[in-house]
Amino acid sequence: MNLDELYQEVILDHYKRPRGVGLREPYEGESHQVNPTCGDEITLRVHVEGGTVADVSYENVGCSISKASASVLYELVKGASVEDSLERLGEFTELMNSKGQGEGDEETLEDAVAFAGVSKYPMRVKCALLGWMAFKDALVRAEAAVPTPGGGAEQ
Amino acid sequence: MNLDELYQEVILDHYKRPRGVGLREPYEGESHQVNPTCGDEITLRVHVEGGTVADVSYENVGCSISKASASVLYELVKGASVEDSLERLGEFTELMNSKGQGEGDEETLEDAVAFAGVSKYPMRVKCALLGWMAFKDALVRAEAAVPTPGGGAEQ
Amino acid sequence: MEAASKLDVESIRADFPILRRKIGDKPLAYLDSAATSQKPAQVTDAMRRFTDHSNANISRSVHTLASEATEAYEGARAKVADFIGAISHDEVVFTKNSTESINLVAYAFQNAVAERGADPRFVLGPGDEVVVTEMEHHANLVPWQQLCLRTGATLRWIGITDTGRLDLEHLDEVINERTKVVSFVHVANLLGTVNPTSQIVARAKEVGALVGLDSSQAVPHLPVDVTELGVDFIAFTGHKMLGPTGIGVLWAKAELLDAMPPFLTGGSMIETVTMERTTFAKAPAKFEAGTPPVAEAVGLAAAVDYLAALGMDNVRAHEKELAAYMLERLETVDGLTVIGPRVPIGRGATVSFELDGVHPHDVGQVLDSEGVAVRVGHHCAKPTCVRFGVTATTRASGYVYTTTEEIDRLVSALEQVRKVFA
Amino acid sequence: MEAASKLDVESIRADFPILRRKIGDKPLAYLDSAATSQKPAQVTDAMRRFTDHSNANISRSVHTLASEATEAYEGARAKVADFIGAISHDEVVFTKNSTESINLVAYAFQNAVAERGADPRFVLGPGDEVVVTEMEHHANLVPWQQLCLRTGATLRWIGITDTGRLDLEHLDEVINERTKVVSFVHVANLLGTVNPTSQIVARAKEVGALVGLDSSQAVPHLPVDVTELGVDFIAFTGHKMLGPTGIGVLWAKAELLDAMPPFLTGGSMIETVTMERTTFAKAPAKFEAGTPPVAEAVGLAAAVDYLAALGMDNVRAHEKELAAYMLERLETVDGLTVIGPRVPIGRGATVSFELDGVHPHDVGQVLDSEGVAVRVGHHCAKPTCVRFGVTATTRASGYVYTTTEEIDRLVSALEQVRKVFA
Ligand SMILES: Cc1ncc(COP(=O)(O)O)c(C=O)c1O
Ligand SMILES: Cc1ncc(COP(=O)(O)O)c(C=O)c1O
Repeated sequence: MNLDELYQEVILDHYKRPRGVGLREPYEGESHQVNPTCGDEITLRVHVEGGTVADVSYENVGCSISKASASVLYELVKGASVEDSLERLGEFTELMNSKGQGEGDEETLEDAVAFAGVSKYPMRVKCALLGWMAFKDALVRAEAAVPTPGGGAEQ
Repeated sequence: MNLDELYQEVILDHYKRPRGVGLREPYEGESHQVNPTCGDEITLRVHVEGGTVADVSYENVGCSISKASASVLYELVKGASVEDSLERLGEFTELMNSKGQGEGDEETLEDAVAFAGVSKYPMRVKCALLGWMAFKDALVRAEAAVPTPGGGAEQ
Repeated sequence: MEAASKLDVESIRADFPILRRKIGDKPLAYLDSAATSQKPAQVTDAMRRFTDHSNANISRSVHTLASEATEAYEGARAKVADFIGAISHDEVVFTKNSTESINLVAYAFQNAVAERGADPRFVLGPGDEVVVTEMEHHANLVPWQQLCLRTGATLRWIGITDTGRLDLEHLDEVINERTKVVSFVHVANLLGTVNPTSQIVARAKEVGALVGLDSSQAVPHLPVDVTELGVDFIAFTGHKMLGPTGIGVLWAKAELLDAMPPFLTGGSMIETVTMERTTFAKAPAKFEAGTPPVAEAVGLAAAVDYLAALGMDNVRAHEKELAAYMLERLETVDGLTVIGPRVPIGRGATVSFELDGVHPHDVGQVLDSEGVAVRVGHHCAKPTCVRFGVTATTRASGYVYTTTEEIDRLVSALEQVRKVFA
Repeated sequence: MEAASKLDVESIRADFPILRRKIGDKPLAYLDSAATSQKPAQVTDAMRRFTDHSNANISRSVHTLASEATEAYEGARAKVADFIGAISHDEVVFTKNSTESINLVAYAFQNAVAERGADPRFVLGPGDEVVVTEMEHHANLVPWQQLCLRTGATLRWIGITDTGRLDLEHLDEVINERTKVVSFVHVANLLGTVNPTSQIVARAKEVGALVGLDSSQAVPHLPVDVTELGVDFIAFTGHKMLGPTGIGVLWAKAELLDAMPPFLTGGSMIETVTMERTTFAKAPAKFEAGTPPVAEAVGLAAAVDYLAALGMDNVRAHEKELAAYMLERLETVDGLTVIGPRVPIGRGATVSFELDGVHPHDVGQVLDSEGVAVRVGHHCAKPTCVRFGVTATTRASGYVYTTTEEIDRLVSALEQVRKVFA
């Protein structure tokens, strides 16, 4: 096993200094996701303004991969159009399901390409995707203006 | 497999010409036994008079082993004291559980020693014991004068 | 229209070590595959390789063995799902056998009654009806009987014709607006009948009932495509399809699995647990409490590979030929009456029969002394026995490794039976 | 008083092919036996021999293979029964895992509610109480929670002290006249605590409650005698005691099994069946619906033989030494906190810990890169995690084949973890 492949410097850096952490107002959609096999959790909010992801804010408990992944997500989608952010979501999900075959496009995925190595570790793919699943869900809720359970009181 | 060992002439004879078959009055105890693995059944009555098994009467559906065994039972215990009949029951059960090791005492078990070979066939031991289990149960009911379900209307 | 058998039975037989076994001094003629099939070396080898190389508990750790074990287990799920034409791999739930699979569905109804906010399709009570047939294996009868007993619902059933087919004359009355679920046998294990499904499925759908199949004797022997069948669930079992004991399958539509309350509860099926309250994982995990049969799933996957390589159309064609040969040859035996369809149409290579004046136990015993292994008894289908006025039958059943020569041996051994009990 | 370890660990290791496995270029150090144990060649060989020589369905036919299979299966039952000191072999019910065993008992209560004439000990309703502990595996918590939810009974529990022991101070209040059943973990899978049983059992008996044990982590590691324990039932599982997946055990007093309503229904558990009504066979058959895990029972019997030959006293002594060594060595790791008893008294060779600032997933991953396999996560004991204020732990667990050298490798790998996440 090549540890460095999994724990790239970029990942360790995002893990140790996560960007955008904290739950902020305003927001239109919130999602709470749990990884049932390990108990890791994330609560994530999106604030959409005029077709743009104006903010993504979150609190999470988890391993380096899941924390770094949420931090990278924040950097990638904050300020992007909703459409672009969904494209990133698709690309990242595809990369994670590539079983070590994918490399990811550095142009679009930026730091997230560091997760390419994670895709070789099926038990860790879920960790890397947790925040992204929350983002997807929160976005759906924001668009539908579905009132979220607990009205943000969760976590 | 030695078929003759299992299907001794005595057994085939009792099977083809079963003794004592039919349900008769009077009786004090009746038992209905089913072999759940094959569906074979017996209804058996005992009539006890002054400490003696005055009659054993039965109807049954089953294979050669179970039918012959009921017939042999009838011959052995009819007219015997209750005490002796229970002794035969014990001896026969022991013989059936002997896994081919026992021979049985011809003095006491008479034709029933022909079942010694059956004890090598674990799947058939239950067949050989079905009637005897019914006898044991019917005797208990007779002694306790427990009213039998269906009052003899069963079968 | 049917292709002739393309199975190379001799080379198939070489894969099954047990077929070289002798019974006394006679070679084994195993005609009891409907009870359980034999396993090719490919299945036992795969399990052994897994145990000696990758054994670990699944879904629970990040170490290499756990990751290999999880991939093997989930890979088996995918294989089984593809084999039966499931739309999603997650529609396959691993259980311990068919019996558990059917109980799981029956308990979904029972548990829904005690659950607030349960899906109304599963809430059962007096006035509601459950429909089975008279030719069920006990596994697809007793759970529904118990369910009705416990909820006050009524059990109804479709009868059997004298030739061993489902009697569909009163179908529209038996399945009606009160019917909440119809569960019926796909291929009958005593009669050998292959039931046509479309009419019953259509009627069930018409009245808004859920409809499922006990496919325990179907998946091993026919091409089965759950999407084509149009049913809501099917149950089958590993050990009858060249796989190991200890594993069964429930396939159900994803939407239905989501709506069903959990059955067995414990580890691996939860989302989160506090002392006060538990929320549950999504299906299939929701229905797989505790450590699953991991090595058995690996074995089942190997069995599916084996069957897929043979081609289920070829398996079916081979068994049609076998059935025809069995029926033809058995008819030559004096005093023998086949119970079930007597023509090799809409039936499998499983044939039950009576031999005049000889109890099946005795038939089976004499056959065994000739090396011929058949099953005798009620075959867990007592109501079918009652329908045909017998307490037990003798049943010979073939599979991919069965030869016509073995049928010939069965027939001559039956002559031997007649001699002993003349 | 305790004998020093008499296990010849090197010769034991030779029986386990998987222990020769490499992870990358590192030899495997398997420290995850609490999740599932590895299997010696004796177990896999016995299963293979059975499959290739005697495979058949049981209790159903008179042919030679069926007879051999039935004897093998019932022989396994006898072996397991003797291993745990059961009075009668018929007190052993084979299930698919511990989880099913516990659900079986919980459903006896649920089903008794819907049954006329059910034994009053099993009839549960509002006002009645069920008692577990805060250190349960989900398998012995969620089924009771669901039972309470469905019947209106109340779940209560015994707490945990800071040192990972059961807090028995309020025992007489938690277990009281309203208590109908107490089910508690014998050896805790996250904390490693070996619970003293006599006080709880005595209190349960005093108030007339049934009392059982989740012995999943006990039977593999300690001498267990159900008669001495004085309990009504225990549950355990094959794959944690050198046996295969796909088989578990419920032991219960014969009298209790007779009183319990059936759970899974179908073939092999009936006495007689009509379309209208079913009567049931006696236990253990009553609780073994469908084709049981026959080959798995053969494997479990071989595992029991293996453990019995080692001697459970020797196994226990070996693991006491291991536990002491693990605790001592782990204490040398900077920033490591053991969760659970910190002294090697009343505990097994299963040690959970936290490593300051590093998530267990990351710990496990780095350990794996060193060939050291441990389990990370909540270990299906979320309430225990909450009690100790963590979401997950890293857990190392040993068994009969575990060496002190493997513990040393764990400790140096932990230093490696600290380096990566410094
Ligand atoms: C204490 C305890 N109880 C129950 C179980 C469940 O066992 P199984 O998964 O075999 O059902 C386990 C193991 O996972 C355990 O450690
Ligand atoms: C038609 C049918 N249904 C259900 C079953 C039960 O399968 P299992 O015993 O594997 O649960 C069988 C086989 O015994 C069967 O033939």
